[in-house]
Amino acid sequence: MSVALVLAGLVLCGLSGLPGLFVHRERGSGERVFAALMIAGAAAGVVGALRALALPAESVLHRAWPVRAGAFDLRIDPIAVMFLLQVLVIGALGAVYGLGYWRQVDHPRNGRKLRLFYGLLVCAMGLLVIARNGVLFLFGWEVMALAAFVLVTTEDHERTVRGVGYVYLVATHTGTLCLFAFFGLLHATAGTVDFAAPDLEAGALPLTGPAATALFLLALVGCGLKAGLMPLHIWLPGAHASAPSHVSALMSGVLIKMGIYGLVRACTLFSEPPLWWGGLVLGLGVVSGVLGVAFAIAQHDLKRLLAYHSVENIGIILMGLGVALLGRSLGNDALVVLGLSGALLHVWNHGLFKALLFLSAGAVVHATHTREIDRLGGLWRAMPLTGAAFLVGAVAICGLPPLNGFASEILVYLGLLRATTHHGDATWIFAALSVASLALVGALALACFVKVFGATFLGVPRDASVPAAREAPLSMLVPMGVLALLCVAIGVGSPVLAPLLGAAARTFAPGLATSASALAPLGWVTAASLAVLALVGASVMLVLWRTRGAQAAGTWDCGYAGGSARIQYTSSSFAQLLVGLFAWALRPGGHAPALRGPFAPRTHFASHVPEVVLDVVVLPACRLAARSFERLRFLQQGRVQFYLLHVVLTLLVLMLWR
Amino acid sequence: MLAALVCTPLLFALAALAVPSERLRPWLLPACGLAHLALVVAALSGAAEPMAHGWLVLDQLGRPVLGFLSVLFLVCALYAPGYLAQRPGRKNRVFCACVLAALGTLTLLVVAHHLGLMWVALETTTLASAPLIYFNHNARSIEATWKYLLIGSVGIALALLGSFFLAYGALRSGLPSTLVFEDLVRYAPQISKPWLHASFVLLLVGFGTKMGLAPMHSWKPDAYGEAPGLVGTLLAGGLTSGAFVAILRFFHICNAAGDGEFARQLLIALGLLSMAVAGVFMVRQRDFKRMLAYSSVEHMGILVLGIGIGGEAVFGSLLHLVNNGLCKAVLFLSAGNIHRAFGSKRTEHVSGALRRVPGSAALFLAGFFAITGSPPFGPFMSELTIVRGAFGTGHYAVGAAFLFFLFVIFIGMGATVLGVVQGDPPEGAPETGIRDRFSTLAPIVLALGMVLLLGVYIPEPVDRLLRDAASFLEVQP
Amino acid sequence: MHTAVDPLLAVVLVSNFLLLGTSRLRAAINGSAAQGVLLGLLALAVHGHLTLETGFVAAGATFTKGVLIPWLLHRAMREVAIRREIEPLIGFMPSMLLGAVGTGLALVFARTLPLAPEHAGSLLVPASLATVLTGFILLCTRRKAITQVVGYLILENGIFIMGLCLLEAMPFLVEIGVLLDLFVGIFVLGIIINHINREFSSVDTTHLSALKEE
Amino acid sequence: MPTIHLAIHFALLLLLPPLLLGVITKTKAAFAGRVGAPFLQPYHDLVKLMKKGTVLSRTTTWVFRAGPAVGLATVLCAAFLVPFGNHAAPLSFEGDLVLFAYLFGLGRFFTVAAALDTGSPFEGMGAAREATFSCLAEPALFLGLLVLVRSSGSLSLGGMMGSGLGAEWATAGASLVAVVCSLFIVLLVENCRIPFDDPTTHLELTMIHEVMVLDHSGPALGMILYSASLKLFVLGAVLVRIAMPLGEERPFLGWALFVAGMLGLAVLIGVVESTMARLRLLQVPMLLVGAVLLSAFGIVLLAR
Repeated sequence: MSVALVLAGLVLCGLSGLPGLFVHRERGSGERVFAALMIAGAAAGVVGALRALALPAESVLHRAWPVRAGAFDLRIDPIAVMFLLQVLVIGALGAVYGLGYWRQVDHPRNGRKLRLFYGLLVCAMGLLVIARNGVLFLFGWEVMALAAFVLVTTEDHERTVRGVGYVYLVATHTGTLCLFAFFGLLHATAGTVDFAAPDLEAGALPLTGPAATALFLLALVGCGLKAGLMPLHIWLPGAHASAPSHVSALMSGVLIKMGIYGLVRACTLFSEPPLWWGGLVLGLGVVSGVLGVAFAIAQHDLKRLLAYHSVENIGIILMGLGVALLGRSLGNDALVVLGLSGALLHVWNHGLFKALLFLSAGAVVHATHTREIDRLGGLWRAMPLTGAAFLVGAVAICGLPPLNGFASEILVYLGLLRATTHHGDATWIFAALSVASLALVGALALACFVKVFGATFLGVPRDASVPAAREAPLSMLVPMGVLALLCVAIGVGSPVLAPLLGAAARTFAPGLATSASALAPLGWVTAASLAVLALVGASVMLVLWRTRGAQAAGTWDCGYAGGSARIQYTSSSFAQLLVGLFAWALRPGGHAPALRGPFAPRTHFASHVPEVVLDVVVLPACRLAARSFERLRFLQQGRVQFYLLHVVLTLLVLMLWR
Repeated sequence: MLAALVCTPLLFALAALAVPSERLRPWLLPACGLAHLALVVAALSGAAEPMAHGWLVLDQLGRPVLGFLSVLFLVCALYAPGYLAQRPGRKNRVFCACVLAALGTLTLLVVAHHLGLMWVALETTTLASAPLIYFNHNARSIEATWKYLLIGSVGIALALLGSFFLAYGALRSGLPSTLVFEDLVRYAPQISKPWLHASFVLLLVGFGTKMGLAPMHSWKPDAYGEAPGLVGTLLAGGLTSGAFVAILRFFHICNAAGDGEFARQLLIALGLLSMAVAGVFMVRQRDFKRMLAYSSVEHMGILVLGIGIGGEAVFGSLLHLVNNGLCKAVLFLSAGNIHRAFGSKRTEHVSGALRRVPGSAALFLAGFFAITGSPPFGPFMSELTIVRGAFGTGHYAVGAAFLFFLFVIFIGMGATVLGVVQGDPPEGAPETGIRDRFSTLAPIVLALGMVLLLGVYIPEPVDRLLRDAASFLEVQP
Repeated sequence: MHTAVDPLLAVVLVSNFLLLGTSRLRAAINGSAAQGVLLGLLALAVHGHLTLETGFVAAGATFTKGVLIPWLLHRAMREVAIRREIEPLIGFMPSMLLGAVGTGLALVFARTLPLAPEHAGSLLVPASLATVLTGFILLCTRRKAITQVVGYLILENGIFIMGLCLLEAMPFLVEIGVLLDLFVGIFVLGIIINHINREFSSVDTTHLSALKEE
Repeated sequence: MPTIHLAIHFALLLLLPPLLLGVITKTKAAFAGRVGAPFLQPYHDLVKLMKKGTVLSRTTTWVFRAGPAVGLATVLCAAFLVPFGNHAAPLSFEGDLVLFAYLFGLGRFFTVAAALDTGSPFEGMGAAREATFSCLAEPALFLGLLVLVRSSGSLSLGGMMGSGLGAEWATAGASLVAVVCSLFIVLLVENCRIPFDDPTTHLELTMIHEVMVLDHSGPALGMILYSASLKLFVLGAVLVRIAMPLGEERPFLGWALFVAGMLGLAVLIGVVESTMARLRLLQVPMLLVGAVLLSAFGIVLLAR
C-alpha cells in the first residue's frame, strides 16, 4: 500500500510534463497542470514514504519483471526514505519555481521539453532509491542521467552549453559503465544483482577478497562520478552553471546525492569492509572538501561557484561515510551511527540549502541577466526577500549555528573526534587531520559565501549596464521561503530526526547497539541554536531599535573623494589572497597590465581560474588519444587493394593462431 | 510453408519488375512485408520442434532470427514509399525488385540447412544488394559498390573454400557424404580436427567479411555511407544478421565437435578487435553515416563476442542481434532523413537538426542513446547480460575491455551525434525543402517503440524463442 | 584418380606464375581462360571415368571459365580501351617472388592437413591453396579493375580445385551453384567496370579512393 | 555548578574584558616610557560611545547595523562554553568545541558582511583580509584542541580542560607547550593584535580589523569595541586554562589565580606588541601556517 502510493506519486511526477505537450507552445496552461501534478505526485509520495516508515511491513513490493536478472523489487527502508523525501520535496518546489523562472511564454522553444524531462528526472530518481533489484536500479539511474542531460542542454543553441552537456554525458556514461561492471561482478561473485534481497538482511553477503575490493572500487568510481567527488567532478561545475536554475537546484541538491545513495547501498553489501576503504573514502572526502571550496572561491560565475560548493559538500558527506566505514571496520558502533547520520543528514541539509541558494541565485540571474558576480552589487534594495533567502542559504551552507548545516556538520565532527580518541592504531592521526581539514573547509566556505553575499546583495551596483533588478515573482519566492523555513526548522529541530537517522544507521549496519546515545548531542544543538537565535535576535533588535532614525551620510571614503561604484572591492579582489594561497592547485591565469610611467594608458585586467582537472588533465589526454587515433586512419585510406590485404593477413594470422 | 516463405518475396520481386507505375510500385514492399510477416507468424506460432522441408528447416536458431528479419523488413518497407516519393528523379524498378529479392534470399539463408544452399543464398544476397548501394548513381556510390562487391565476393569465396574444407574433413574421416547441418552436427566429433579448424577460420573470415567484423570491415563505411538509409538498415540489420547466423551454424558444429574453446577464442579476439577498430574510427568522425557504419562494426563485434564468451552472454548476444537491428533501423532511417534535409552528411554542414527536422533528430538522438546501451532501451538489457556473462564465466579481462571500448565508442559517437542534433543549422546551409513527414517518421517511431519495449519488458514468446536458440547453440558433445 | 592429375596441376601452378608476371591484360585474360580449360580437364581426370555428373561439371567449368568469362572480359577491355597493367602497387618480379613464397607456404600448410587415402600424395590441396594465394596477390597489387577481376577469377579457380576433391561427395546442385554464382558475380563486376569507366573515364582503381578516412 | 560561581563567571565575563585592553595599553605605554591612559580608560570610552548618536552610510542595509550585534551575541554565546577559574563551564556537551569555533564564525560572517555593506573599497579590503586569515587560524585552533581531545579523551571543552589537565602536563607536556604556543598565535590573529594587525595604526591600507569598522559609529562602535575585548577575554581564558592547570579544590583561589593569569596574558600581549613590528601582509599566512604546523607537531608528539 505505501509502496503503491509512492509509486503512484512517482508515476504522476513522471507523466506531469505530458499534458503540456498537447497545449500550444505559446500557451501557459500546460505549465500550471505540470506544477499541480508535480505537487500532487510529491504529496502522494511523501505520504507513502512516511507511511512506509511507520509500517515497515507494508514497505515491500515484489513483482516479476520479464527481463534477464530483473525483478520489480521495491523496498522503502529508512535510507531510501531519507533520499526519497528529498527528491520529492525539492522536485516539487523546483517545479513551482519554474512557473515564474521559465515561463512558457518566454521560452516557447524549450519550455515543454524542459518540463517533460524534469518530471521524468524526479520520477527516475525516486524509482532508483526504492529499487532493490540491480537492473531496476540501473534503469532508474540511466533514465535520470539522460533526463538530466536533456535538461542541462535546454539552451543547446549556445556553444558552451553544448560542450558542457557533452562532458556531462560522457562522465555519466562512464559512471554507468562502471556500474555495469559492478553488477556484472556482483552477479558473478554473489549470484545476485540485488541490493540485498527482500528476505536478506543487509551485509549478509559473504563478500571478501579481491572481488570485494573490485566491487567497492567500481562502486566508488561509478557513484563518485555522479556525486562529483574530486577529481571525478569534471562535469559538475559546467553542467550546474549552464542548466536552468531550478534544474541546477534539483541536480545539485538531489541528483548528485544519488551517487552517495549508490555508494551507501553498495557499502551495505559488505559485512566486513577493510580499514583502508574507510580511509580512502575519508581521504577523498577531505580532498573534495578542501579543493572544492578552494575552486569555488576562485569563481566569478555565481552558479559555477555554487556548483563547486557541491563538490565541497559531497566531500563533507563522504567524510561522514568514511567515518561510518571506519566504524564498521573497527567495530565501533558510535562511529557508524555518527558518521552515517552525519552523512545522511548532510545529504538532506545540503539538498535544502543548496537548492535554496540555486533558486535565489536563479532569481538574481532572472532579474539581472548575468551570472558574473563582479558585475552585480547592491541587489538587497531591489530584492530583499531573495537576498534574505540567499543569506539563510549562505549561513546554512557555512555550517554555522543556528541553521541546519551545523547540525549535520557537528555529527561528522563528532564522528571524527570519536575516531581521534580511538586507541589501537594510527587511524586517529588520520581522523585528527581530517578534523583540521573540515575546519579549514568551514572557514573557507565562510569566506566564500560572505564574499558572494556581500558582492551580490550588499554595497552598490557595480555595473551600470546590468538592468535594474526587480523582486522575483511570488511563484519563485514561495519555494525559496519554504526551503529557508526548512533550513531553520532542521537547524533547531534536528533531534526529531534522530530516530530516523538511527534507523538508517541500523539499515546500514544491522546489529548496532548504541544508536540513541551517540546522537544525543543533537539535543544540545537544538538548545544552542535556540540560544543563539534568541541572543542574536535580541541584540539585533536592540541595535536596530537603538539606531532607528540615525543620521544618514555617505560612506567614509578615507579621503579619496570621487571614487565610483567600480572601485568597490569585487569578489575577485576579495578572493585574491585565498586564490594565491591555493595557486598550486588552482593555477590561476589571466591578464594583468604592466603599468609604466606616470600616465598609464588605458588597459584592462582579467583573471581566470580553469577547471584544472578537466582543462589541464582530461581534455589534453583526450586530445592526445584522438590524435593518436587519427594516425591510424591510414588503415582506411580508400584503396580496395589494401582492404583485401587486410582480409588475407587476417586469414594468415588466424590460421597460425593454433 | 517454408518454400512459401522463401518464394513470396521472390514473386513480389518479379511483380515489381512487371509493374509499370513508378508511384504504385513502392507499395509492393509494405504489401510483401505484411504477407511475409503473416507467414512468419504462422510458422512461429506452430510447435517449437523444427519444421523440416527437405533442405529447408526452421530450427530453434532460425525461429527468432526469421521473426526479427521479417519485422525489420516491414519497418523498412513501410518507410520505402515515403522515401521513394522524396526521390522522384530516380527510377525505382530495380531498387524495389532488389529489396524484395534480398528478403527472399535472406529468408532462404536462415532456413537453409544445407551447407551449399546456405552459401548460395548468401552470395545471392550480396548480388541483390549491390544495385541497392548503387541507387544514387554517382561516382561515390559506384566506388562504394565496387568495393562492396569485390571484398564481399572475396569473403564469399573464402567461405566457400571453408565449406569445402569442412566437407573434406568429414569425407576424410569416412563419414557419409552429407552437407546437411543436422548430420554435420551429429557427426561433428568425428570430423578431422585440422580440417575443422582450418575450415572454421576460413568461414569466420569469409562470413566475417560479409558481417563486417574488423579487420574485414573496410567496405562497410563506404557502402553504408553512400547507400540510402533504407539500404543501410537492410544491410546493417538484415544482411549482417544473416551472415551472423551463418557463423553461428558453424560455431554450432565446432561446439558439437568439442572444439568450442578454439572457436570461442577466435570469436572473442575478432569481437574485441572490431570494437577497438570501431572506437578508433568513430572518434572525431565527421561523416555521420560512416559513423553509423563503424557502429555496425562495433555491434557485430559485440555479437560474436557474446557468443565467444558463452554462458549467459549467448542469450545476450541473440537478444542484441534483435536490438541492434532495430536500433540500426532507427539510426539509419533518421540519419537518412537528416541527410535529405541538409543535403549533406558531413558534420561541418549539418548541425541543429533538432531545429530543422525535430522528429528525425529526436529519433536519431534516441537511437544513439539506445545503441550505446542506455536504459530504457533494449541494448541496455542485452549489453548488461553480456557483461554479466563475461564476469560470470570468468572472462574478467574481456569484460573490462568490452566496457572500455563501449566507453571510447560512446565518446566518439556522442560528439558526432550531438554535433548533428544540437545547436543551430550552420550559416548558409543549403535548403533542400525536405522536412519530416508522417510517412518517413512513423516507421522509425515503430522501430524505436519496439526497441523501447525490449528494454522494459521482453514479451514471453520472444524470450522463449531466444532462450531456445541459446540452449540450442550451447549443445555440447 | 587419374595419373594426369598432378601434371595438370603443375601446369596450373605454372600458369599462376605467368599471370603474376605479365603486364598485358590480354595475356592475363587468356591465362585465366587457359586455367579454366585446365580445370575442366582436371574435373574429368580427378574422377577417373566419365559420368553424366562429371561431364556436366567439366563442360560447365570449361565453358564459363574458359570461354564465356574471358570473352566478357575481352569485351570490357576493348570498351575501356586499355592494354596494359602499368605500375602495379608491387612490381612484377616481386609479385612473382611473392607467388613463389605463397606456393611454398601452401605446400607446407597442406602437409599439416591429413588427406583421404585416395588423395594422398596428390598436389590437389597445395595447388588449390597456391592458386587462391595467387588470386589474392593479383587482387592486392593490381591497379586496373579488369586485372582485379582476373585475380578474383584465379581465386575462384583455386577454390574449384579444392572442390574437385569432393566431387563425389558434393551434390550436383552445389557445383552448378558455384559456377552460376561465379558467372553472375563476374557479370555484375563487368557491368560495374563499365560504369566505372563511364564515371571516371578510366578503370584505374586508384581513382576509386575518394571514400576514406581523412 | 553553584549559583555563586555562576554569578562570578558572568560578572568576570561582562566586566573584566575592557580592563584587559587597558592593561595592554598601559604595558605598551610603559615600554614607550609614557604614563599612558588609565587602566579604566576603555570603560570610559564604551560609556561615551553608548551615549552617542549614530551616523549611517546611505548605501547600507540592516545587515550593516546587525553586524556588531551579531558579533557581540555570538561571543557571549561562546563564553558560556568556556570554563573560567577552576570551575566547569555553564554549558558543556560533547562536541561543544565545534560550536565554540563556529560561533566565532557566525560572528565573523556578519561583521565581514557589514563591512562589505558599505561599498567602501577599504572596508572590503579589510573584510577580505579578516576572512582569509581566519581560514588559517581555524585549523590551528582545531588542531590545538584536538591535542587536548586526544590526551584527555573527552569531547567537550570542559572535559578537555578539566581536572585531569595537570596530569596531562606531566605525560604530554611537549604537546601541550606546542598547543599553547599555537593558540597564542591564534589569539593574536583573531583579536587583530601585532604582529598581525596594529589596532592603533592610522593608515587604512595596512589595517585589517579597524578598517572594517570605519563606518560604524556611536553605540554600534561601542558594541564592536566591547565584543573585541570579550573575544580577547574568551580566547585568552582558554589559553590560560590550558597553561595553568588548576585542581578543583579551593574554588575562590582558583578565581583569583585565573584573574591573575588573564592580567598576565594582557601584559604578555602588551610586551609582544611593544617589542615586535607588524608583519608584512604577505608574511601573515606564513606565520599562520606555522601555527597550524605547531599544532600538528603537538599531535605528532602524542603519537609517539
